[in-house]
Amino acid sequence: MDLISTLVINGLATGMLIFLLAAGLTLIFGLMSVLNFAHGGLFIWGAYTGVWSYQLSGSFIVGIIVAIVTGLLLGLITERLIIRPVYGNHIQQILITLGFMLVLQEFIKVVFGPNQIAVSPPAFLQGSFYVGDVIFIKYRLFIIILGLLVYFVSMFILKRTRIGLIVRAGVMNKEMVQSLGINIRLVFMLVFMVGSAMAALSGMLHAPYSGVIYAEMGLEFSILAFIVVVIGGMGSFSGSLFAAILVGIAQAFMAYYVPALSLAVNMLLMTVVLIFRPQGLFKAKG
Amino acid sequence: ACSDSNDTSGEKETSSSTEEADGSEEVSAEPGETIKIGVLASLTGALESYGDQTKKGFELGIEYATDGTMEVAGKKIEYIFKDTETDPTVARQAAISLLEDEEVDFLVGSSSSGDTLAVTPLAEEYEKIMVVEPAAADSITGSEYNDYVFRTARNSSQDAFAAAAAVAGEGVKIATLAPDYSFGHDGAKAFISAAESLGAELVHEEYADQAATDFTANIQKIIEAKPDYLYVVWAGANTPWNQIVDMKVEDHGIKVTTGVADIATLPTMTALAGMEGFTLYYHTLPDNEVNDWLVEQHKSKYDGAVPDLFTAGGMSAALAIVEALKQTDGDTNTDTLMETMEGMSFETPKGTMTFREEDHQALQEMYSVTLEESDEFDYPVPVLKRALTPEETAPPIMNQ
Amino acid sequence: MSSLLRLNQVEAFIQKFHILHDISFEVPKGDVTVLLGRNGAGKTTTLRTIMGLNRVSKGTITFQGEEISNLLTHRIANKGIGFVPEEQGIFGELTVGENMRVAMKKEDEETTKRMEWVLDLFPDLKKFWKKPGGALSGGQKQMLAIARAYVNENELLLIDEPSKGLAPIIVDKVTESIEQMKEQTTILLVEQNFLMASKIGKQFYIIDDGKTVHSGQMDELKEDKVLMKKYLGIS
Amino acid sequence: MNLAKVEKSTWIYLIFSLLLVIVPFIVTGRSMQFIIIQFFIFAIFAMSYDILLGYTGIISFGHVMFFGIGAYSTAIVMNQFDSTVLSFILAIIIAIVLAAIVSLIVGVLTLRLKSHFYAMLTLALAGLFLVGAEKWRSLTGGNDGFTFKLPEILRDSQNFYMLCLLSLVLIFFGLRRLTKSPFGRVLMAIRENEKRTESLGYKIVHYKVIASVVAGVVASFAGVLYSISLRFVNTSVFATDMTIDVLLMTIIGGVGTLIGPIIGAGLVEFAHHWLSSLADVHWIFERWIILYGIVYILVVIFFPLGIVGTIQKKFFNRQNFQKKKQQNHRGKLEEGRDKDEIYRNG
Amino acid sequence: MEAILETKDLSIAFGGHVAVNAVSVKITEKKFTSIIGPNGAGKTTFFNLLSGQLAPTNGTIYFKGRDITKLSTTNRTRLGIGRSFQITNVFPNLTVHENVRLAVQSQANVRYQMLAHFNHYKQFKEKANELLKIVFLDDKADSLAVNLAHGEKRKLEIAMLLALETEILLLDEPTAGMSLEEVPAIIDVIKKIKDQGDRTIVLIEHKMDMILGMSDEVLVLYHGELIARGTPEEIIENETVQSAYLGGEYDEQLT
Ligand SMILES: Nc1ncnc2c1ncn2[C@@H]1O[C@H](COP(=O)(O)OP(=O)(O)OP(=O)(O)O)[C@@H](O)[C@H]1O
Ligand SMILES: Nc1ncnc2c1ncn2[C@@H]1O[C@H](COP(=O)(O)OP(=O)(O)OP(=O)(O)O)[C@@H](O)[C@H]1O
Ligand SMILES: [Mg+2]
Ligand SMILES: [Mg+2]
Repeated sequence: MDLISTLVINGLATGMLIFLLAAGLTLIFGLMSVLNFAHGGLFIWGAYTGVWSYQLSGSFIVGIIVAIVTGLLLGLITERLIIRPVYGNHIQQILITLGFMLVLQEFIKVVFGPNQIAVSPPAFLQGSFYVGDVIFIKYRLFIIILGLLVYFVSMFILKRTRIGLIVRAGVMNKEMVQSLGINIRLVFMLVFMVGSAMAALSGMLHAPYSGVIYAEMGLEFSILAFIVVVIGGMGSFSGSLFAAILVGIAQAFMAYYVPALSLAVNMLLMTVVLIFRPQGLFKAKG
Repeated sequence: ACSDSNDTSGEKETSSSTEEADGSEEVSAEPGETIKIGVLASLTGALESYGDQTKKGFELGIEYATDGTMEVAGKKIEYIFKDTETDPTVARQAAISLLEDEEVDFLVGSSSSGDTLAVTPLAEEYEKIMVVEPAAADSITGSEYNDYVFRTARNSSQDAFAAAAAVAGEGVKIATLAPDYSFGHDGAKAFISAAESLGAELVHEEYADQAATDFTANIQKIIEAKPDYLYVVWAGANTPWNQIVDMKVEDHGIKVTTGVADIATLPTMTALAGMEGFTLYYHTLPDNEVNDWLVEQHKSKYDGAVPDLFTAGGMSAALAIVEALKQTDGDTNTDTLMETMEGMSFETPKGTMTFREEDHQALQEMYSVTLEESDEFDYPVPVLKRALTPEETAPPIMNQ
Repeated sequence: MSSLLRLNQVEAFIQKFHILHDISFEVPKGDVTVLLGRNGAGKTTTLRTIMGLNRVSKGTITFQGEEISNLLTHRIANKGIGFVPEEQGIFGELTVGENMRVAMKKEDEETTKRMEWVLDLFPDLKKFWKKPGGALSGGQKQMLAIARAYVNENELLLIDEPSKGLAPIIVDKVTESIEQMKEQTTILLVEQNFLMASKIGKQFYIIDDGKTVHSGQMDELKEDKVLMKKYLGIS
Repeated sequence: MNLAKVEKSTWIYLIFSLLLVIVPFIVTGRSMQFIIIQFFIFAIFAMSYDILLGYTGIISFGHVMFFGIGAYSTAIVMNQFDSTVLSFILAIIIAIVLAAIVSLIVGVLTLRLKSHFYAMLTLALAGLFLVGAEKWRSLTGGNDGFTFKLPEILRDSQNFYMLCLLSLVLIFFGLRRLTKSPFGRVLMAIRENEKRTESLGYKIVHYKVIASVVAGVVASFAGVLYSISLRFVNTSVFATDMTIDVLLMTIIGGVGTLIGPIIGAGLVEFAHHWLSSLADVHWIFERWIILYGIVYILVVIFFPLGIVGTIQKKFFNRQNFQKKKQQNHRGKLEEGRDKDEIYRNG
Repeated sequence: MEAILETKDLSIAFGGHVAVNAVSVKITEKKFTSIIGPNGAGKTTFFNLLSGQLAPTNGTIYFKGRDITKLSTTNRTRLGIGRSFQITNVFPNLTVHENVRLAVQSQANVRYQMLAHFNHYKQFKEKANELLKIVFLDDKADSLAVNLAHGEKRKLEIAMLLALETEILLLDEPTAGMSLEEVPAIIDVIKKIKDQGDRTIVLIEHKMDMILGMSDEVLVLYHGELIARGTPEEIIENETVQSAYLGGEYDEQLT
């Protein structure tokens, strides 16, 4: 029982971490249907600038804020220069965002050097404690809480405000939305910036979790995020959350019970889901 | 060994330089008077920092070995660095270009085992000596061995022997945790056999996804197996250290041990302070003239930075080559060189190394250490417990 | 009556292709003005150009005395111009209700009232309120497109072939609704259904080959068999 | 065969092929030859990808699995048997048969999925192959890989160059014919509008599966040549990076043009080589990858349809535009509606 | 007279909404049948069921006495059921000519031919040109379909349908959005096919004059149910039709 709870809790934390990463992509890829391979680049920039200011100022909060600001700014630049000319064209999106990804990744090394940087959680989030026989790692609990927070805030914005509708409508038919008097360009830009900020934030949160950051981590993790968005059903926040947790927990359990397959968990999970439910978990057929 | 005849002589004489890639600062003297060395390393990409260390170490090594003259036996030494980008295709292309266009006499490299394996057959084909540094895969001097390959780098088995020497003993229960790919498997397997030969008992063998972010299951299993020592083979990012500490492995009476790699990884091991392990190199550990020179020169040349793991390696490769040339009196005939180098001993920052005759693996010193917090840095540093002699960590011969 | 919208020698390209050559007309406030012309004449392009969905390369478009040529589409729309496009522009994955919500600029009482009125006009929409727009029948989509333009208070409505695909009874309803609308809203209509157009239109312009070639009062056109034959193929 | 009936472009391509035959006699440096050989191999790989992406409209993120199958089949066969020409031929046969079987199964299993989902599923399947290669260490040597020996005749760089060139030319003409056949036209119809193609009476799944088998087999053959060129194989032949590379080559050259991917492969191969060699020129170019990334961005901005695609369109348009103008002063058409018209006035 | 197409209790429901409700109808061979009904009555859905785009929740479809309920769209087309679409549905980035040629080709036995050049099949090319002439699109043969005006796309649809040479033509509002000038021309095309007398035509239209002028029989769908069938004259007199569909008095429309 303790074993199960330990696995579940840690799997949940991993899931939340993946969700944080996928959340930005749910907006950008799931909602706006932009295949943004530079997402990983935003992730590492968030991580590096965040960690840099965290280590400089000694305050984790400052790190988080800086990461978010970096995300917003980079999102703005990315949207205006890179994405805007290629909305609606996946092929061009792949090429241009991959190019930009290379630039972002390599630029990290120019600014912060090529070495990996070690990061540890702030003092108040360090360590772990027992409840009964189940071990709780503080930083992971923090991640779980933050993940839920992000989830609820995003859900609120999407469901309770018109923004969500407008974005979805804008993806389907941009001209029509404009004809209805909506500045879709601005809306898209804002959404993109928020998505980027989420990527940057997750980069920052990821850093103390894995203990180190390095320039190449971006692409690796963004592929995982793509997987989660697709399993969840494109554009569905709840789907992404569910899928991320599923992946996290499946990883934990697979690693324990079928270690031989643990390398392939994500892939297997996605294969099974897509073969039996081609539209993803949280998406009505259509 | 295989004796694969080659057919490149015809091409060689017609070889014209189609591209000028001259990375060395040296101006070559008259042809024939120059000895060229081609160095392959990951100068960009994920292993960039390794490549950078090799490069610096190699440069310093040549300087040291020639007393700054850049000449050996009256011949000028010229070296050319090429980037492999940690991509076997690029590595091979770069190697061909070095061998053909630059007509190098030696190859050195490279930062990844995959790149190195893509290149070693070329050494054989062109009948040139290749000094492998710092790739560690056992197969390079094992199943994929050829006569032209000499390795100054340690191989995974040596690591394992060092680790085993540090912790294993009669009746000691051990467990391993390693990433689930060649490097991890090589390392864990070698450790287990080394430890078992010292009388230890293996209670658990665990492999984790190298990209995993959650090691709960793996650590949980290890805790359940109740070993005395947990030997962790790890390289690259996504380190399990934090979680090992967070899950209070030590509270279960399990001592963690591992190899301490380059300086950049030390901060990730903060939580492991107090741990016993081993290392290949840390600038304060080896106590010899060469290392003193290296540390001093490196500091003055690079803003006070100290040399790192592969700096010493790169230097050793350079020292090996120059030493061989000294012994042949500048003769670059491959057979002569090979004969000379087999069994050759030479001084390096890590003490005396010897190329074993059978598989051309350099036997070398390793260091048994304790990670201790230091006042100087905000990360723990390895403190020497005992230098392990080359014989102690000699790996089995695997190329038969 | 003053003219609400005026096009003055407008030319437009679609990419390299010169589609509109010389479009000039005026839409007086409070009337229904009809654009007629054969397939491919440029009627749709004209409406799209007014909406800013096509660039004006020469000439001017003025709305309420203010030049609007080449403003961004949403700016134009916010000046009080509503648009029912030829291809309907339904958001297929949004429900009928959501389609309406995207369209609503305000949520005040006025809008609510209009909404009720629209739903009375097209009860089908109310019935399928939660259905995705893409699953509607062709005619229902057309109704939705019109309804979307009706819920906002607009000075001017551009409607491209509203009767297309509608059952006769609905065509009557739409005709009627336009008659009602024109109290507050001026309408520029493109319509192939001459019967309908002639019922509600006050004046007309004929577009042929990207030019306005004729204009006049609808009543006169109905009598002018020669003109009808020449440009509209009606005999 | 009636020579008069042969298209003009065919002659042009043939002349280019002949020019390439002469190259190794001029460029004798083996390292340059090696680069050109890589270019040929990736050109073949990229063409196979174009059949999927450009002609059938399928984005696959796992095309590398067939490349890897070819590479590993060859390496394993050459390692287990004598290094003779016979085992080389055996390797090719095994590579092709395996790729055909795998692509058939994968196709049947996955091709009913919609674009993004299909793309991600293929990514997953390729990932499984990667894991498989990693895990089956006794055969593959895992991530480190292994080297193998070649028959005498293939070891000669010149011979191998000719082999690759010949393969490229034959495959190019073969695929070109395929795309211009009635079958190929149906593929394009599927790309444009799947549902409609179905209602014209075509069984689209059959077409897609056949297309993916053809693409798989050709990719596998490229993999064969690749591992021969390296005399070494490791798990990188299954890595996503490789799919991304081939994707970029195809897109840069221009999808749906077949010659585009060849040019794209050449461009990527040489730009990469040239830019990375800049690092030796000046330290500022140590970060040449940034320039490399910028090249991609510039390509999209200046050649939105890829190099060949964009040039073709410009050329085609001008010709048609003038022709049309005479007949019809409205002279329009021929141009796809701009996908993104809103940003025109910005 | 033979019934070429027959449905028995054909129904389909989307969620709770029954779009076609137990429709049993026989469509007579080589006759002209029209379907009318208010928007959302289920006409297009009924076509979708016949052509296989949708699977019925209930009921059976017979083609020449054979049960085809389970057949795919492709197979039905091959058997001889062709349809046009209410929303234009062409291959946007192929030329107009290529659009039609593809339809012609699907009828020949070279579907999987990979080795021969498509230009090798001259007959397809010519046939396509011929069909484009019929619908007055020959001057746009080399344009990309995406660039056609709405009415022109409709014509292209018809040309593609004719190319299929199916025994039954299901036409879903073929003249919607066509200009007054051109509607008669399309009607002429349809009439011509009708007069050749070897095809069965089923037409959905809201233009009553067209229906009245051409149909042998008219079916009326209302809320998914078949509420009336008969000759045009009978239908026009039908009171339900009057009130539910035509709306008040029906006056002679211009066209
Ligand atoms: N993207 C485009 N590129 C080139 N030509 C185009 C494009 N879009 C439309 N056209 C052409 O512009 C002309 C005018 O088209 P428009 O849609 O305005 O006609 P219309 O009068 O609305 O016709 P309809 O009654 O058929 O809707 C047509 O001849 C059409 O072929
Ligand atoms: N895929 C679908 N999912 C849900 N409901 C649908 C779907 N397709 C059609 N419907 C519903 O079924 C009913 C019948 O639609 P259908 O398209 O058959 O009408 P129609 O008679 O062709 O009308 P119109 O004359 O307007 O084209 C409509 O209420 C429509 O909303
Ligand atoms: Mg129009
Ligand atoms: Mg309908």
